[in-house]
Amino acid sequence: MKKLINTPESVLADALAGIDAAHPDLKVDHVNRVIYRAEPTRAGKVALISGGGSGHEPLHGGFVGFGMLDAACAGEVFTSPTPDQMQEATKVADSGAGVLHIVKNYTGDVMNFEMAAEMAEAETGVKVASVVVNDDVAVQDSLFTAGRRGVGLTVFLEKIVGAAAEEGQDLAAVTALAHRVNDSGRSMGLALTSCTVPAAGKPTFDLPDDMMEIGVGIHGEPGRHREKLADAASIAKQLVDPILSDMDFTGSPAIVMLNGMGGTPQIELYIMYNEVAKLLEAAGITVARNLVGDYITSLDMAGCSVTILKADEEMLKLWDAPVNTAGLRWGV
Amino acid sequence: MKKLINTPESVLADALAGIDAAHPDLKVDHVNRVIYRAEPTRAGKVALISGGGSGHEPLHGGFVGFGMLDAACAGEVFTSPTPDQMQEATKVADSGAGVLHIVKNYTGDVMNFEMAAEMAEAETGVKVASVVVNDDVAVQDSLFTAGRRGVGLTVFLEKIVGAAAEEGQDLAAVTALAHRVNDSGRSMGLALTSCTVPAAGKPTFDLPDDMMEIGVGIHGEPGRHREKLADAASIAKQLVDPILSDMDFTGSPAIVMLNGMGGTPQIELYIMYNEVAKLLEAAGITVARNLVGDYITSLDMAGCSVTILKADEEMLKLWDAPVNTAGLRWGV
Amino acid sequence: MSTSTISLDQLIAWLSRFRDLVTEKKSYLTELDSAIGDADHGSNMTRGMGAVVEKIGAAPSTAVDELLKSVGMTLVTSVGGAAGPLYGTLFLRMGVSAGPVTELDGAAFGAALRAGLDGVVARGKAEAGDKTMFDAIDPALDAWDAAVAGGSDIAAAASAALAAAEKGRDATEPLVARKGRASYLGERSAGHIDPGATSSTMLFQALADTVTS
Amino acid sequence: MSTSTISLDQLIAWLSRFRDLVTEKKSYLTELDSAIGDADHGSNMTRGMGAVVEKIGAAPSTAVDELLKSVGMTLVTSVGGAAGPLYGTLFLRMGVSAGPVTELDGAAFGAALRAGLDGVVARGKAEAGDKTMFDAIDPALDAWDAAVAGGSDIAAAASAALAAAEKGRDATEPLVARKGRASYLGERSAGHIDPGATSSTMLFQALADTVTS
Ligand SMILES: Nc1ncnc2c1ncn2[C@@H]1O[C@H](COP(=O)(O)OP(=O)(O)O)[C@@H](O)[C@H]1O
Ligand SMILES: Nc1ncnc2c1ncn2[C@@H]1O[C@H](COP(=O)(O)OP(=O)(O)O)[C@@H](O)[C@H]1O
Ligand SMILES: [Mg+2]
Ligand SMILES: [Mg+2]
Ligand SMILES: [Mg+2]
Ligand SMILES: [Mg+2]
Repeated sequence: MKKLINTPESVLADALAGIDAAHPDLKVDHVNRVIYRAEPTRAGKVALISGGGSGHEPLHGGFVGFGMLDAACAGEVFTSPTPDQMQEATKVADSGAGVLHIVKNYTGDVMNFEMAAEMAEAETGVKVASVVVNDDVAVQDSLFTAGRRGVGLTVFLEKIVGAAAEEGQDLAAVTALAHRVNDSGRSMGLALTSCTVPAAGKPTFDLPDDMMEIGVGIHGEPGRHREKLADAASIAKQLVDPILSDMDFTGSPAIVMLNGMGGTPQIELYIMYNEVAKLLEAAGITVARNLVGDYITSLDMAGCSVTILKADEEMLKLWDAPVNTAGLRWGV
Repeated sequence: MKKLINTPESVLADALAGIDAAHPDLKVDHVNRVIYRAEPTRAGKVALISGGGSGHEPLHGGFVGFGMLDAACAGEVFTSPTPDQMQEATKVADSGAGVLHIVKNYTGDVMNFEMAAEMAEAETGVKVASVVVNDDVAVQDSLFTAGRRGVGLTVFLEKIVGAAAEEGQDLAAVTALAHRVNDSGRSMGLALTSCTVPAAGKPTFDLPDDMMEIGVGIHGEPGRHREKLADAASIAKQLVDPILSDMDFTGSPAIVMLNGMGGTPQIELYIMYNEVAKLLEAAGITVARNLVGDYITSLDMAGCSVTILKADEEMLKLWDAPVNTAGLRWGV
Repeated sequence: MSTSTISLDQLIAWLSRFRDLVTEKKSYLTELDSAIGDADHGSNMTRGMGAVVEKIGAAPSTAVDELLKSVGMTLVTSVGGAAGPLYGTLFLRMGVSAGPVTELDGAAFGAALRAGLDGVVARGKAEAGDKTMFDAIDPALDAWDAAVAGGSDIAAAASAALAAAEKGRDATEPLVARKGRASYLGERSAGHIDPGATSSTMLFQALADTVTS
Repeated sequence: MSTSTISLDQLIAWLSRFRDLVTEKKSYLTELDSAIGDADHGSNMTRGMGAVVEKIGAAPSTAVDELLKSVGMTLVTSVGGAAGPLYGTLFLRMGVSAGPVTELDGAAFGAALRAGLDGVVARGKAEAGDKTMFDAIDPALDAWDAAVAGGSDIAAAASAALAAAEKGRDATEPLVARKGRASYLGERSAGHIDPGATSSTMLFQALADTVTS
């Protein structure tokens, strides 16, 4: 295992120290492992809290700041944070207007956030709402299982709903919007290589030199199936087709993300974006906004994912609203 | 070789098509392989042009836009672009106030830009000045050779000098500032793995599983020496010490970049930044601004580099000035 | 020596032995989780049980409910992932069921663990055959109850429970997961033993080791 | 058949043969460049000479200077890197020196190549022993000139030049590079043959193949 770390055990603490050192706009609680905005939540503003296992940076800590999250709880690598972290973040970030928990749909994340909400409401009476993001079309038969996973759409949701909260929308409105965004987007990813979890010390899965893993999860969970490595145009089809056959994206402006998994260089992401854009144009879908880059990663995995949101005018307006975070910044 | 590409031959054309599709603020000349701002250069504004081999994204195309470059010429992967590309960019971007060529110090880049300047001046009479960036302390005995390489300081220079040009400083002032920035910064990098040039199809160098390459170049040029992989704290020392022993950084505010080489996840970059920040603090250096992320990459290489600029008040002010590019954006 | 109760000290020894087992088998648990999950179950259990044993040393409990509730809270606050809330709830509910006593007889221990398992089901909605820790714990508790009802001592009940847990664990191998992270794999989850069922079996291994030694 | 001039057609055949050689040895050139550079010399030369041969086919020249200047411009505008300006300048200056003729005798061909090499030196400042293409071309031209001065025909001069280029190329192996990308390596550049000296030797290989066949 080749990594720029001190020890597998200290990965999270060291990374949080680095985030703290690098970003004066953020405040890091190293005991509870929570990243906050340096400024406390404005009175009357709904607080947005997310969190999850580490290893997906910039998600979530990189999206704390004006126009997005108020706090992010960092778990161990690929392990959901614990309810006490979330409860602490909920208490600290609440300005009295209530808190929205943004949860990616994994059993651990859902259960830990549920316990946190129960504990926070019981202890302090803070109003907690939650949205569980589940956009990954790679998971099939999701009705009979833990359901679809939450992946790239989380970034869009945090941006759009964050702007709504910044505008002063109340908890009910912010929560309704969050559900609307979740219902309007889908994602699909693939890997060329496995990631290596520091504590495991070796790749989570072996992938032969000529194979790729289609529908991989952001924690290195194996995907739908494997097949021979193909060219960018065919790979783009493998990502876009399952999304378009799951939902109709025509007739509304789309926001599209071509996301890198952490080990893929930008030049390849642009090559992939080109192929995806061609497919969407051929399918009659108008791309109104886009992101190309590493936004929700899987440690050092090589690969990429596509997220498409069927936006409406409100979502587009909120997308364009100012945002000032380490991972997304414009308009300020 | 596992890459998200169509063919090794089409890498550059496909990536430029993706950049074109993703960024409505940019205009891409696909014949000459030049990336421009969509808006022509404002009359009276000095135009900044850079360029180099591809594979270092976001450098340089990702730094075209308000507050940084006016045009970037893209060469084949790791191969300097050609004089005709640069000449065309020079002609198109010039508003009459002259053009500054920002050249990284590699024999090929220097010679091609020299030919371009000769050709452009002869043909159209445009005033061309140039700065050759040479900040890499990994190269020793540089007096007797091609000199130090140009690496991470290029990003700082394009930002700071770009802001000066945006302010309306004239060609002489902009050029003098560029030389001042170049004289005030140093960089050092290392690799955990080689990169793979698409046309070569295999890693440029073999690096055993327990070794790292100290002082590697951004084109996968082998470095000063190899040694056993170490922890983040020792690695940080290996990067910071040669920089600090080359130049005195105390007494002025520093701008510091912890740059990823393309295949290193953000969580590791923050771990490294933490170690670098501790070393700089111990050395009595005040870090006024920082960047942590992928800014000048080497395809899929795993590794990182550190750049330190000894800034002054003017440089800090220009650093903070608004910038709106794909790779750096704030204040707008 | 044949006994019919489990003392506070034995519960502590049980937990400490469980810590040792998951720590020894950390890589194996992670390997199982690599195949159908995210390669962290070994680290999660090791971190959690390490915290538990440390906590027990730092703040000794004088009653069974206090001990087990503290174990549950420590797991909830130190593990995360799916295992944290599930194992945490198991011990929290176990403590509530056991009450402020200093020892448990076979029936009470079985009832407490059953209350814990009900808590796991309340949180995670797992049913038999979903390929989770439930598939090891549920048959183990049935075997425990039957042994105790049939007059076995604690040692015999523990080995019956262990045998049933092992059988339940091994039976997860061919199953297609319907809960947790492995469920995303669909048919590809078959052919692998469930990591949580494996760590749960160690709970019974630890019990058998403790009460027979 | 022993001749004492090189015709326009022979020059074209020479360039086309050079294209074939760098294309065949593309991986080898890139491998040499991997060891002490950036793994692109094979692609660079293949791309450049591919463009040259295509251009010659599309726009035939009627004079030696026209041909060689066009070759130089094509290399300058299609190769990039260090090789583009250097090989480009070589052919540009060669064309200027040759003038608007339709064939070159041995002395004129040697003088033209020497003018080209002077251009390379003007651009790149290389000296003998810097571990560059200069170290193959310079001794090759000395050998050529000596052979022509001694009355050899073109074929004999070409094989003398080739032998000298090969020797010069091989002699770059122990050298520590002082120019170009390999110079960054310092002592570590020793023990590897220079890629540019290798492609330059192919220029003389191509010449020998062309004038003797
Ligand atoms: N809904 C559930 N009910 C019961 N057990 C579950 C459930 N979901 C997951 N598990 C158990 O948790 C184990 C995985 O734990 P762990 O790897 O620590 O968490 P995570 O899946 O969050 O990484 C699985 O092997 C399974 O036994
Ligand atoms: N200053 C110079 N003078 C002469 N030849 C040079 C000089 N610098 C580099 N070269 C030649 O160029 C070759 C490298 O060419 P190439 O790999 O195509 O360019 P780059 O180094 O830009 O990648 C070297 O092997 C060397 O022979
Ligand atoms: Mg996990
Ligand atoms: Mg090159
Ligand atoms: Mg797991
Ligand atoms: Mg090269």
